[in-house]
Amino acid sequence: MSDSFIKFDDVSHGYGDLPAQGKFAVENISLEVHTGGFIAIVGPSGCGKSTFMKLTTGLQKPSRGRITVGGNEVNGPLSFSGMAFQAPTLLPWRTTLENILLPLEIVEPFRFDFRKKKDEYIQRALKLLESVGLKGYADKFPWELSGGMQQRASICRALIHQPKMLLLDEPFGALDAFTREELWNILKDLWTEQQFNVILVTHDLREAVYLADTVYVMSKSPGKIVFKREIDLPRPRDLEITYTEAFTNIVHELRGHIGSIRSGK
Amino acid sequence: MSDSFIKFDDVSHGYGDLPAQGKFAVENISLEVHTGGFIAIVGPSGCGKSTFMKLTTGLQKPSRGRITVGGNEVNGPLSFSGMAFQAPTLLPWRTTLENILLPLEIVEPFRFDFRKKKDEYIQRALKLLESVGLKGYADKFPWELSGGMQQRASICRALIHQPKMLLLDEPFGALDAFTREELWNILKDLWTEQQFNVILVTHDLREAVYLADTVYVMSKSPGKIVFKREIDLPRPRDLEITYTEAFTNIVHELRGHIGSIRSGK
Amino acid sequence: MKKKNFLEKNAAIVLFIALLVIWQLICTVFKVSEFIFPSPIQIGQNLFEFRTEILRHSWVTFWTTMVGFGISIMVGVMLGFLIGSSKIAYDALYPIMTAFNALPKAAFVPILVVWFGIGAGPAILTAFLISFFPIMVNIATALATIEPELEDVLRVLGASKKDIIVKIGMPRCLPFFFASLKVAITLAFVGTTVSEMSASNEGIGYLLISAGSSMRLPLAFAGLVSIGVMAMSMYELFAVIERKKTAWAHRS
Amino acid sequence: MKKKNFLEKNAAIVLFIALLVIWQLICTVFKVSEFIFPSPIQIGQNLFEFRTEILRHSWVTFWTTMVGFGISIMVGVMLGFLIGSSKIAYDALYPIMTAFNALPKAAFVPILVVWFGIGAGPAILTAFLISFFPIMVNIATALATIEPELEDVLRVLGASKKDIIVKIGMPRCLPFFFASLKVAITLAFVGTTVSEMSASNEGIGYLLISAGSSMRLPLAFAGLVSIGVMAMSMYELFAVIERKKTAWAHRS
Amino acid sequence: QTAIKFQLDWRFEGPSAFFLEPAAKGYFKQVGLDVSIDAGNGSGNAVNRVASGSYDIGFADMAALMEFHGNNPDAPNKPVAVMMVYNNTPASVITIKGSNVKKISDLTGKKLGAPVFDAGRRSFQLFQDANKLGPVNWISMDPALRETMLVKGDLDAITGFGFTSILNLEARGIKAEDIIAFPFAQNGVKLYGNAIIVSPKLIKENPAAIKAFLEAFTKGAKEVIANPDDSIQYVKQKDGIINVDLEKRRLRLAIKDAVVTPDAKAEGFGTLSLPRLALMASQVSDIYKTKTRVNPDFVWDGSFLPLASLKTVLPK
Ligand SMILES: Nc1ncnc2c1ncn2[C@@H]1O[C@H](COP(=O)(O)OP(=O)(O)OP(=O)(O)O)[C@@H](O)[C@H]1O
Ligand SMILES: Nc1ncnc2c1ncn2[C@@H]1O[C@H](COP(=O)(O)OP(=O)(O)OP(=O)(O)O)[C@@H](O)[C@H]1O
Ligand SMILES: Cc1ncc(C[n+]2csc(CCO)c2C)c(N)n1
Ligand SMILES: [Mg+2]
Ligand SMILES: [Mg+2]
Repeated sequence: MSDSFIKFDDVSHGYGDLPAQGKFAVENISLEVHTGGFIAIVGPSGCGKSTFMKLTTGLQKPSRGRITVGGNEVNGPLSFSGMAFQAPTLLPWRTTLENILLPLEIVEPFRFDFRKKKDEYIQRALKLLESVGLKGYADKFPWELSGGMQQRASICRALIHQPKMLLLDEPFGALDAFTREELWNILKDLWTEQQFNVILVTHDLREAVYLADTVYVMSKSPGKIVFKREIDLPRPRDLEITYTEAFTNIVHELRGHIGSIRSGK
Repeated sequence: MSDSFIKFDDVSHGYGDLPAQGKFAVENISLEVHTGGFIAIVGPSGCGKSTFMKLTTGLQKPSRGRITVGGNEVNGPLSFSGMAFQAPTLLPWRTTLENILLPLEIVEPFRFDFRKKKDEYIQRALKLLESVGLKGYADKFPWELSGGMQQRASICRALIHQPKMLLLDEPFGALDAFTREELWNILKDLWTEQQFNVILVTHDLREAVYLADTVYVMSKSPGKIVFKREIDLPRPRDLEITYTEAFTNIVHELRGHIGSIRSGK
Repeated sequence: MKKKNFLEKNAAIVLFIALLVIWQLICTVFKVSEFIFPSPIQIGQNLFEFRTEILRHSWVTFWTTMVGFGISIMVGVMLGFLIGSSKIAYDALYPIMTAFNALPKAAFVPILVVWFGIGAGPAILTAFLISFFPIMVNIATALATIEPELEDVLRVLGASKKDIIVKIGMPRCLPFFFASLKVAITLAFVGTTVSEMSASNEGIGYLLISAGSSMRLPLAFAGLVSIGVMAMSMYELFAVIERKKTAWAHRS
Repeated sequence: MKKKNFLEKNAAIVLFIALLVIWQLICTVFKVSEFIFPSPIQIGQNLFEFRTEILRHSWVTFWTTMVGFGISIMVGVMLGFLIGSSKIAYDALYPIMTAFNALPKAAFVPILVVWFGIGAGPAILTAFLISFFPIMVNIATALATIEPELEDVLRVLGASKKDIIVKIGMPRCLPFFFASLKVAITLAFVGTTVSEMSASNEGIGYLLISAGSSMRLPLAFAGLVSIGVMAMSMYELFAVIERKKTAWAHRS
Repeated sequence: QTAIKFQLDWRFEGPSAFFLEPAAKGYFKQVGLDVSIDAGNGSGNAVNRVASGSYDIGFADMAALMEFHGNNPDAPNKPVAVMMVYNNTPASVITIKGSNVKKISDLTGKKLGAPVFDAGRRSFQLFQDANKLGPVNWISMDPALRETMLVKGDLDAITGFGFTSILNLEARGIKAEDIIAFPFAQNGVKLYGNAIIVSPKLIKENPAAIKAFLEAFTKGAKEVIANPDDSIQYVKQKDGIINVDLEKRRLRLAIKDAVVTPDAKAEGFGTLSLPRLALMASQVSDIYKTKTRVNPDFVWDGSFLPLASLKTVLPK
């Protein structure tokens, strides 16, 4: 497929000097994601999902194998990705608003005219904040926010610069079911509109099936991709779909695979 | 009820100088938990669940009202509680094992003979680690663990000194469904055995209903208790019960209450 | 949060006055002669009597120190960034800088005088040479201990090393930058004074030597008091800026 | 992770030799006379010729410095804890300490001599007085900026203030404690030397003055080299301990 | 054995042989004294340290002692000079050929360098008056810097002790014949130089010790004067880095300029002339602007001098 945006070619990665001992966090990962594709990764805790994200963005260089994104081999951090890390990692010396503006201070072309267009950018950030239910918290510091609020702010930071590739590492983990479903739809709409690439790590199978085109199931450490499921549910989807049988069937199928990983070991 | 272990008496609390402006994070909380009771708190993100936990342990002094725990008014941090915070907050200069031993270095009577019994305590910690699936990670540093692993380590730290009162703030949020259910059972068994008090904050209603005696639903900020549900499912419970109609009914009932909080505003 | 009482608000002044009283009492009760340790009253008399002279010398010392201190902030910050962000610079420069800083700067004053003549030149240079090291060390340490998790937040955006230093390194090390400023300003005053002591016709250093040589210890101490007051004012200035800029770090 | 090449492993030595060569070249090419700035070769010759004397004086300076430095670690840590954990102590002591530290310690040496006679007493005290401040400042800053989130981990267990300092304050401020040690050890050497310069029969300070007053600059510089070497060794010692104890903070 | 703490005025250089030699040869031991000798850093400090009780006996400039008396009239423990050693002050005005000072009268209006505490600078007014000079411009600096700056041409002349500055200039490559020195003593300023001073506490509690000290010192001084080159070994024992040849010259210069001078021969070694002392007291009171005028009677006590031994010290 010449259209593939993200391509993993038999990639293995381990931290520190473990690779030398043949110990990897993720092993023999090969996959391709076409431009604008939305994939989800599920798998047991510690299987290497976050590691996969770090590899994709170039934060970690693979011990073995080759990763290409947008046609170029990944050799260092890319500059067109947005990432919400598993921990909120907001900078404690910046207010929520300032935290969210951060990518615009770094990434071109926003960086170039950041000073000039600052007001416009602030408006954009405030709108984003409002959409995740944080209206009125722009001037609070991160440690004045609750856990879930921090997580939502972190999602805003990942989105603000409209990245070509969006990576979300369990972005809704600290949210209640209703807020979570609301954010699903916000994300879905943004994606439908802008057609960027998304990689979503989640433990919520309904979330994965509802949002993604393809769900990958990873095995226990060392993480390999043991199952790949194309989600052929029609789009546009709305929350009603989660009550359909087709949907629940896929969820159950995935659940079964994850279950068998556990018992298999 | 003279048996009540935890008692909130019209408690309101706000941070900084907000209370002076009449703005509170939690408002007019009154509740009683009998000795050995297991309660769960659910509610939308930012409603004040973590604040409630901090009040119970004495980490925050209520702006208004009175809290008694174990018969005494809470005036400062208690010394018989174990808490797993929402963020794992492991100390980065300690290995996982050392992090888990921390409470034993602080809390009497363990502190008294910590040096002498260190080997015994290490065994205990290792067993605990194994039970949450972290065998072999004792000597890793926290930043060498995945997000979910850190969270599990943090749960071990809350349990190691067998506290009379255990507070768990979304302890299983970063775990996949299977690991999570495994840990439910571990917690349930421990509690059945030792009958300590538990306060569990969670977004997972099944988790709340499966584990707790009573589930409290909090409203959006400022958090008030809007609904209290005694879970009259028979004990001992096992995972089968989650598929019963009685169980799903309670979950749906709670879900409805939370949903109405959102739309109500 | 709670209202401060009088003692809390004026702790420094109360302690200061208490110390003065004790000092005066000791001097009076034990009849300590002024050539051994002058009493606050004697010092006060000299401060008043020679106020114009002391002010004139203080002003010289003050601006000299400020120039040297300014240079030392610039150089200290730059070296700190260099050492804190490059492993090889750390390994190469740090030990040599440490060695250099262990040398008494007083030993270099004569050499500086030969190059720059007597006056402000050597004093500024001495103030600089003596005071950049703490700044460098704290900035380097702060940068070298940045949590990789925070760094990743920027790295994932394709940020350059410089971006990371500006957006994370600098704000994160601000509390320790201020800490080092407090150390550095005291050293800068010491540097200026020491240099003036061995090669100058003005400044508090000159006054110290001049008063010392005619065994007028109370006058010398009056000069020391003036340095102390100047340093304390600078401390208060830093404290004000620090409170504004690093509130986030002092939130407990 | 990757293999270090020769340059990276021996960066300090390579840079050091490079500096020496440049220095020698400048001295040779511009025919700088030895009483203006001696060349490395001249210094080397003196180092060799007077090695026993220099060693003897160095040993005196070394142990004196170590005693003063030891006291300053103890006092600096204690004051740092006090100031860092009590708001009122912070407000009261910090400005006064800053003022005190801006006073040139050389001015106190004559007074110390009155109390302790000349020799090790004033030198130890001067080394202490001059070097405790950076330690105090960094520890106080580290403690005052502990993240409340980490503190809560202990507070929820009913830990005392002391527990929190020992289990969180100390390890967390370790990198900055080591940073301050690096500053303090250089100051301690300066303190000892300055005191020896005006009140001692031995030590590198005495040698500096003695050689300086008879215009033997190469010998004086040989003494300075000895101080530099001692300070560098202490630096390396700290660096080894630091690598072991604060690896967690340098994990990037 | 009585323990005596002795404070020199300066470091272990040639002239300190006067004390180091009798100590090394055990002369103090023989008279029942256990003398420990510490290097000093200026006469002012030596006076202070004896006054404060840190030291029992010291070696210091008479002018510094007088200034202390004048400025601290109420001090309980004012040191007293008991023996004169440098009968003439070694202070000199020094310049080099090539500067624009050829004779004393050229000094008017010129740039002179010296530390503020330099004895020659502080008593320069006497030199001015005696030689009818106009005002000069002073530049202050470290002691060791003045010769360098003179050679560099930043100064027209310096003040300093002859036996220090002349040697320092030679060390900078100035030939002996190119150095021009105007010693105060030969140009109308008859100040006394260094004397042995003792604390009044010692006078009260153990006058015999003072007598014994002076006796042993005199014995040593005689040998130093007779054979200065031999004495330097005792200095070398104390400070291994000294340049022996240089210190030999320094000691000989000190003896010539300050110890074995025509004035000393006239008044006798160790003692002094009371009228000259009174004149000096009045001069010091004037030019040092002391708080009270110096009373020469309190500064000097000649009653401990070993008069018999003294007569044999100076060569005929
Ligand atoms: N910085 C690191 N240094 C060393 N080992 C690491 C590091 N980060 C992760 N690991 C290891 O790599 C493995 C995979 O971790 P990773 O964070 O990718 O898991 P994960 O799938 O994201 O888990 P979770 O769902 O719990 O977040 C784990 O065994 C972990 O211990
Ligand atoms: N340290 C603090 N300073 C100021 N405000 C705070 C602080 N901690 C929490 N808050 C505020 O208190 C409110 C309740 O926060 P809390 O953390 O208790 O929520 P929560 O129910 O735990 O939410 P979540 O489910 O997202 O963790 C929020 O509005 C938050 O902004
Ligand atoms: C051998 C000898 N050389 C110089 C002096 C003069 N002197 C006395 S104090 C001082 C400055 C230091 O404080 C100087 C240069 C001396 N007395 N003895
Ligand atoms: Mg992860
Ligand atoms: Mg919370």
